[in-house]
Amino acid sequence: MTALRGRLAGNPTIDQVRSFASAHRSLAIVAAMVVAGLILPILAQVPPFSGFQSLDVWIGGFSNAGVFVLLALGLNIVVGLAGLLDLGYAAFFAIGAYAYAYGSSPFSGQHFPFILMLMVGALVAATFGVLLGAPTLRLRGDYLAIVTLGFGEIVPIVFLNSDKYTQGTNGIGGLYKPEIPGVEFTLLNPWPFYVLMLVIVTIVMVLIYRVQESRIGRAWMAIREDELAAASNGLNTVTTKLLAFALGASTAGFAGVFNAAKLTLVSPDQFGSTVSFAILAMVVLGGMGNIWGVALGAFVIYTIQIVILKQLNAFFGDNHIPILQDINFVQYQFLLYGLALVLMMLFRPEGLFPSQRRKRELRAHDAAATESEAVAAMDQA
Amino acid sequence: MSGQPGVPDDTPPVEVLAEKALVEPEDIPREVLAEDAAAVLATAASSAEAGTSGLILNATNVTKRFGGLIAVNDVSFTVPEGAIVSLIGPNGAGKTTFFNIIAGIYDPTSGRIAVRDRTMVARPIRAWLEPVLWVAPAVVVGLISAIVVAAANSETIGFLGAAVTLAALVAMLLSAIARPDWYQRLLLRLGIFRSARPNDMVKAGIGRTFQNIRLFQNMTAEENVLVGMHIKLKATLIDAMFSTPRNQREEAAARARAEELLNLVGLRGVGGELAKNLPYGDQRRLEVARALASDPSLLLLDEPAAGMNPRETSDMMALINKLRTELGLTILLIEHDMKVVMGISDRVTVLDHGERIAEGTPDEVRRDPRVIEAYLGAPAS
Amino acid sequence: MTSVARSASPASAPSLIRRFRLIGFSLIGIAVYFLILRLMLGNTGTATQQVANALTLGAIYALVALGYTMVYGIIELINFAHGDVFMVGSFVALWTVTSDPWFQAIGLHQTGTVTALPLLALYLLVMFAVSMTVVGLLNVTIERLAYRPLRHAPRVAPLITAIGVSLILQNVIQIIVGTGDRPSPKIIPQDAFPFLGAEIRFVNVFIVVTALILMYILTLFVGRTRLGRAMRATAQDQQAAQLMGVDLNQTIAITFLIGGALAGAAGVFQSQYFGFVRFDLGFNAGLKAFTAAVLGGIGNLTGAVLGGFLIAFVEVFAAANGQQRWSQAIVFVVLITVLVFRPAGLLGQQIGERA
Amino acid sequence: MKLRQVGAIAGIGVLVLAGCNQGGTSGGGSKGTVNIAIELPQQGSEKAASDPIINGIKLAVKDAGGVAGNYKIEIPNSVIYDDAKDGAHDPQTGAQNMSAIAANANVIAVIGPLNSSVAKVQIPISNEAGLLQCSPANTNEGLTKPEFGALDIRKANPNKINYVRVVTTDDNQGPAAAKYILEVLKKTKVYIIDDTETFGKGISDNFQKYLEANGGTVVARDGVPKTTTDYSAILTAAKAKGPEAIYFGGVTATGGARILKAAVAAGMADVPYIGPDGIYDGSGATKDSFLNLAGDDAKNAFATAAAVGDFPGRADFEAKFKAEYNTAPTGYSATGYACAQVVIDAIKRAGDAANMGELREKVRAAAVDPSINYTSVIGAFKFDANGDTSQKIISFYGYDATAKDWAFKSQLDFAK
Repeated sequence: MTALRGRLAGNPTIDQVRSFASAHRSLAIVAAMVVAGLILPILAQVPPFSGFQSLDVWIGGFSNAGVFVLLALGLNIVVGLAGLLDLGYAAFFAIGAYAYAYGSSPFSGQHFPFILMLMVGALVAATFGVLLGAPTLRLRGDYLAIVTLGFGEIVPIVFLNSDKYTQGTNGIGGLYKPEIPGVEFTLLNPWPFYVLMLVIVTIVMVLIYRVQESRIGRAWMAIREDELAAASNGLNTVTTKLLAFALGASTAGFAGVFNAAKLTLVSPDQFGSTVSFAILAMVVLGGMGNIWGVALGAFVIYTIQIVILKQLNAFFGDNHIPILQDINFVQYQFLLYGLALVLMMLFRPEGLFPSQRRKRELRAHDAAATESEAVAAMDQA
Repeated sequence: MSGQPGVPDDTPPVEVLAEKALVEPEDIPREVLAEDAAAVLATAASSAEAGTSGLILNATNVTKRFGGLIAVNDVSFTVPEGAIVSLIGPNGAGKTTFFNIIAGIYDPTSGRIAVRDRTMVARPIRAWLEPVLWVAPAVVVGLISAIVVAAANSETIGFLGAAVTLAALVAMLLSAIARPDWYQRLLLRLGIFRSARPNDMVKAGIGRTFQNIRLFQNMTAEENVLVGMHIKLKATLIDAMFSTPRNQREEAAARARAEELLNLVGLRGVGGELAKNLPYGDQRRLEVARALASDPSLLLLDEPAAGMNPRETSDMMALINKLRTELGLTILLIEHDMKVVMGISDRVTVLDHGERIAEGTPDEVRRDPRVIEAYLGAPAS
Repeated sequence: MTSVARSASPASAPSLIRRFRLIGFSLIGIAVYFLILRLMLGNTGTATQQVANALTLGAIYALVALGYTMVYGIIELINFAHGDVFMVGSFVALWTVTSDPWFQAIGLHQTGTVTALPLLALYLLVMFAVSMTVVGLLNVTIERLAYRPLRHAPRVAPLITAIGVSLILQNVIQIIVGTGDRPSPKIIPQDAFPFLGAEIRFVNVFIVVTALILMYILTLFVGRTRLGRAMRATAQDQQAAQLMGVDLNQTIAITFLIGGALAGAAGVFQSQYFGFVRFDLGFNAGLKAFTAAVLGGIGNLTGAVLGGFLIAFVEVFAAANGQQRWSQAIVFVVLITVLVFRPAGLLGQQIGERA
Repeated sequence: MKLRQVGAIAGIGVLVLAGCNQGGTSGGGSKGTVNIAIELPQQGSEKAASDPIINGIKLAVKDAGGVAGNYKIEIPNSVIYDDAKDGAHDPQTGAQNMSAIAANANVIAVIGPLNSSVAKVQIPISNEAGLLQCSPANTNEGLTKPEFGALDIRKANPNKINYVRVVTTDDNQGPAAAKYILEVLKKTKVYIIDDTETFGKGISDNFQKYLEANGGTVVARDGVPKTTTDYSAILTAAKAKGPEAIYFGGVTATGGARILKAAVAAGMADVPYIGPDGIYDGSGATKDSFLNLAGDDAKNAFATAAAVGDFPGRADFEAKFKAEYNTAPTGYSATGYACAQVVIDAIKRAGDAANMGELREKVRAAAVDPSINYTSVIGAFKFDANGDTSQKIISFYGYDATAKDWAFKSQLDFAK
């Protein structure tokens, strides 16, 4: 995607492309995703990437990355657009996954079609989003942080401790693979998953984009800007926030179902609080509020974390490069996350791939300062 | 400012540290509160359309305390249809607090506020019962299904029961948030009264501006107005997601309307500007346009001329007159600058130290010795 | 303005009365808790023992929770790194005792219990001094580097930075000490004295008493000193405080210093009471303390302490009834319920939340 | 897809050529080099458990002279996979690793994983790929035994066993500990505390089943996640129930030593404390080991180990290991070593093959052959029809205060 942009830069036709794109954004998104979907496999075959792992492994990795792209997109609705800090987002991921486990596994004896389960998973997750949000979204923003954090802790505990219904820590295994007419999903062939994931991500992106541009999206933005003013202009702040919450949750539901179907196992240890923090990091580093930003952010970070860091270890180790071979980069990954989060907030708060609006907003420290002084002055008047 | 949304800048600060947070002074005699409550419950049920007295707004014995200090003390106050009424007084007279009570931001400590003879704001009555109400149906359903399950002891019925219980809970929570009429009536029947939220007041036809401009700084002027129009727009999530023709039509119409409003307040051609980049005077105008977007019948203007130079001020006064003559709005105005209001007001009420010290036509008020005395200490800016 | 002036006046007579009322209530609360346990367990000794456990645990939570609540009170930031600051504190305490790895100079070179009372007192004093100073300064540094530049940024920004800082602390410590438990010599003798049929260890008493003393000093500081007044003023209205001539940066730094110091003290307790420290214990401790702060009404000192003890009571209650595996869940259910019915926490002031 | 295959074939071609070139050179490695992949979590608290295994495996290869049959064996870092993500084992990463391993033509077999939940997602892949996988640590019955749902996992080729393990399942080690408590320690009232993880909980369940079936009583049972710091409350509660013994289901990293210390602090210093091989992880000198953390509080501690305790080879294995890495081996280093031995032996017996694909299949078949008798560092054993080890000998260890180390007490053979 960025590569494409890069090559087009300076090209006179760029403006026409841009204007067309802005006129038909949904189309543009679909086009971009198709391009990305075609470019990635090619990228994976050129050095240095081709040296890291074989094409199929890359493709498998990409569809896993897709899961996190979905999660990041969903969390972005909550954190980036509506400005609510959700620290227990993995809980909805878990709920979606377990929904699939109940809908399609030997354990439950049910076997509903995959597409249906996608919907169901999203719906169930959304329901729990409402259940959690409804009583707590009335609270001040910071309280929401702790409540969601708590929820994120509780959900895995519940799945862990109610053995009778979830097989506890063993998890529910042998889940059925997706069954879509004409496509055969096998564990050794990552391509169907890859395509499926591309489709899901594209659809989700288009939908989210449209909502973001609608009156609902404006309402989210307004609440993020100034909750009281929003309420005083007729917005039901709680319903609006709740909608963001539910949409975010349902996106996580999608991701959960897909992931469960690909893994063929759900177990409580997949959904710890570290997952929530990792997703948050992806959203922040990618650029809150900008769907392309978070999507790219999630994709890049996941790939770095899963592939590059480990390859660095192997590379330096095998070639016995002095100092470097003793460093376990994977070990330091969370240290890197932490540093990235801090530095990013300090020096580039708008993220790696910011949305213009967010950039203005987050860059506005000084503006905020002067404004508040103006206000103070007026209080004196 | 760092202050959290929900508390305007000039309220007495929230006690953050140590013991003071425990203070809840309640030296208002029980029986007063009791008859208050009776009156509220009696007048809260009437439908909003009715309105026999021709009063668009009727505040009765409103008192508000913060911790120890009395911000508003037993103020009664009415606004007839179609009038321009001003509420004036020196700094700290409690004007804005009173305003915020009318706008549904605070509950008064005692007294009540009726819009078209329907009480919408008062001290909450048995508010603690409301959460119980949310849970009650779920509990009942849960118990019943539990019994059924125990009797039939079948897994499926068990899950069914659980689902129904969950549904009941979700339904109650959602209606608690959306506050449909049946829910409000239910509340009243149970003797529960909760003041209307700010957004309910907007629904009831009251628009407002703020003393310290509270625009959505990082949204464009047009977007600000569109947010103000939010309750007038009907597009649902589905409309937005699949960008239905209906949605597109509505959006187009809304933008046209926004354009009109901007022109009306004299902001031609700045629709694309970020609110925070507008000059101070224009920001105030934009706030007015945003307030107008919800087609209010009563417009609350909080020091519309604050911090303006004489030219801007006179323009603002002209605009206010125009609103009354062209849109037939009723206007309630707060000022501490007597000179400003005298020109345009039909009636003027003067507050000092939270008490109403005078009311009448501008001339009567101007001559009132107590008013003069109140203002001697604090000459108008 | 006026209100700031009001609050800046030293703790008034009614507040003293309130303090006594507070003590009364707490005693009653403990008694009730004891009776309930006694009923459920049907054994006075065990009940007493559990109350002792709960109080000790609560004291530790409360100290950490105070750090959260003070920082929140003053700059409305949930300092997610605080749990890990506490973790660092427990390591500093450990290093002070064992003088590993680089505390050779100030270290105490201890490996077991110290029986000579004066010596023990001295050692403990050193531990507190070192741990509280180091961690306090660490906290100040964090504020200076990670939070101060973001003071005018949107609220989510410093929150994320805080999460980042917590990750950094955790991983740095992990790199230094590795991933396993690090056993800490308990220099306080493990002797116990009989009380209501239970064997109460001195370390429990020590922890509770020390914690209470620290809390009392804190209230005095906040209530009586110039800096304390400045803190309260800032907490209520930064601009107003600034206009009244309060040095904002200094005040905030002091707040972080104190919060860190309290966490440092809690760290000493951790190493002495549990006898081990680990790089990742910050997360859970932080979670509990944070919950405690919110439960009591974040920003409210009394609330934080109350919350800390309540959380501990709930946990111990769950454990005492064989529901340990659910205790975490129960704690959060309690929290959510409380917040639903009292949106600003138990002692938080319930205003202006309807918008 | 196509490209990939072409690439693979080309790669193999090169390898074969390489083989031919050095064909003249006599001795091992004449047919080329194969890799044994390792798949273990290497972050957070699990790193402590994994590193000794890796060392054990590398030691085994070294002892074999880096050669098996006509093949040279190497374990470059690039085939040592880490299934941890965000500081703890992660099934998704595990699955991703396994498909990478399966796709790596040079990998002839894989040793791992540590966690049963990871194995649950890897077996379907390795089974579909027909790749030999040997776990040094998984004890969950569900991975192999059809009656525990193993067929759901090896759906692709239910009858082509590819996953074997050299440790016996929870349903042996748990009961063995119960038997020991009842018959040797002569205690009947037991308090069980598990770490809520797959291994710890599973083994505790089996322990409880056997104990209650044989006249013992469980006075109380708790589950405490590894992040717990305060155990005083549950142990106070447990003490009130007057247990004669405490059984801990879990590993050191999930709280084994912490709980023991808390029990002592709660006044149960004289109550025997029994744990599985998760706490049999080296002497008091070993960093992070149970004895190292527990110190003298371990005076009443006992451990079971799913391995022969007193066979001659063991002592010099430990000596060799110490010499190589100058830390004592853990129970897992031995099983890791044993897994490597199985793989190497299988390669020897498999003989030469035209290409890696064929060799893989040969090695798998040779390894899981139920008729083969392995003599390994943990004793002699066979694999049964499900790939479970026939060696069901459980050894019991007690604390030797003078050596500050585990001392072999006795052993019990469940096969009989």
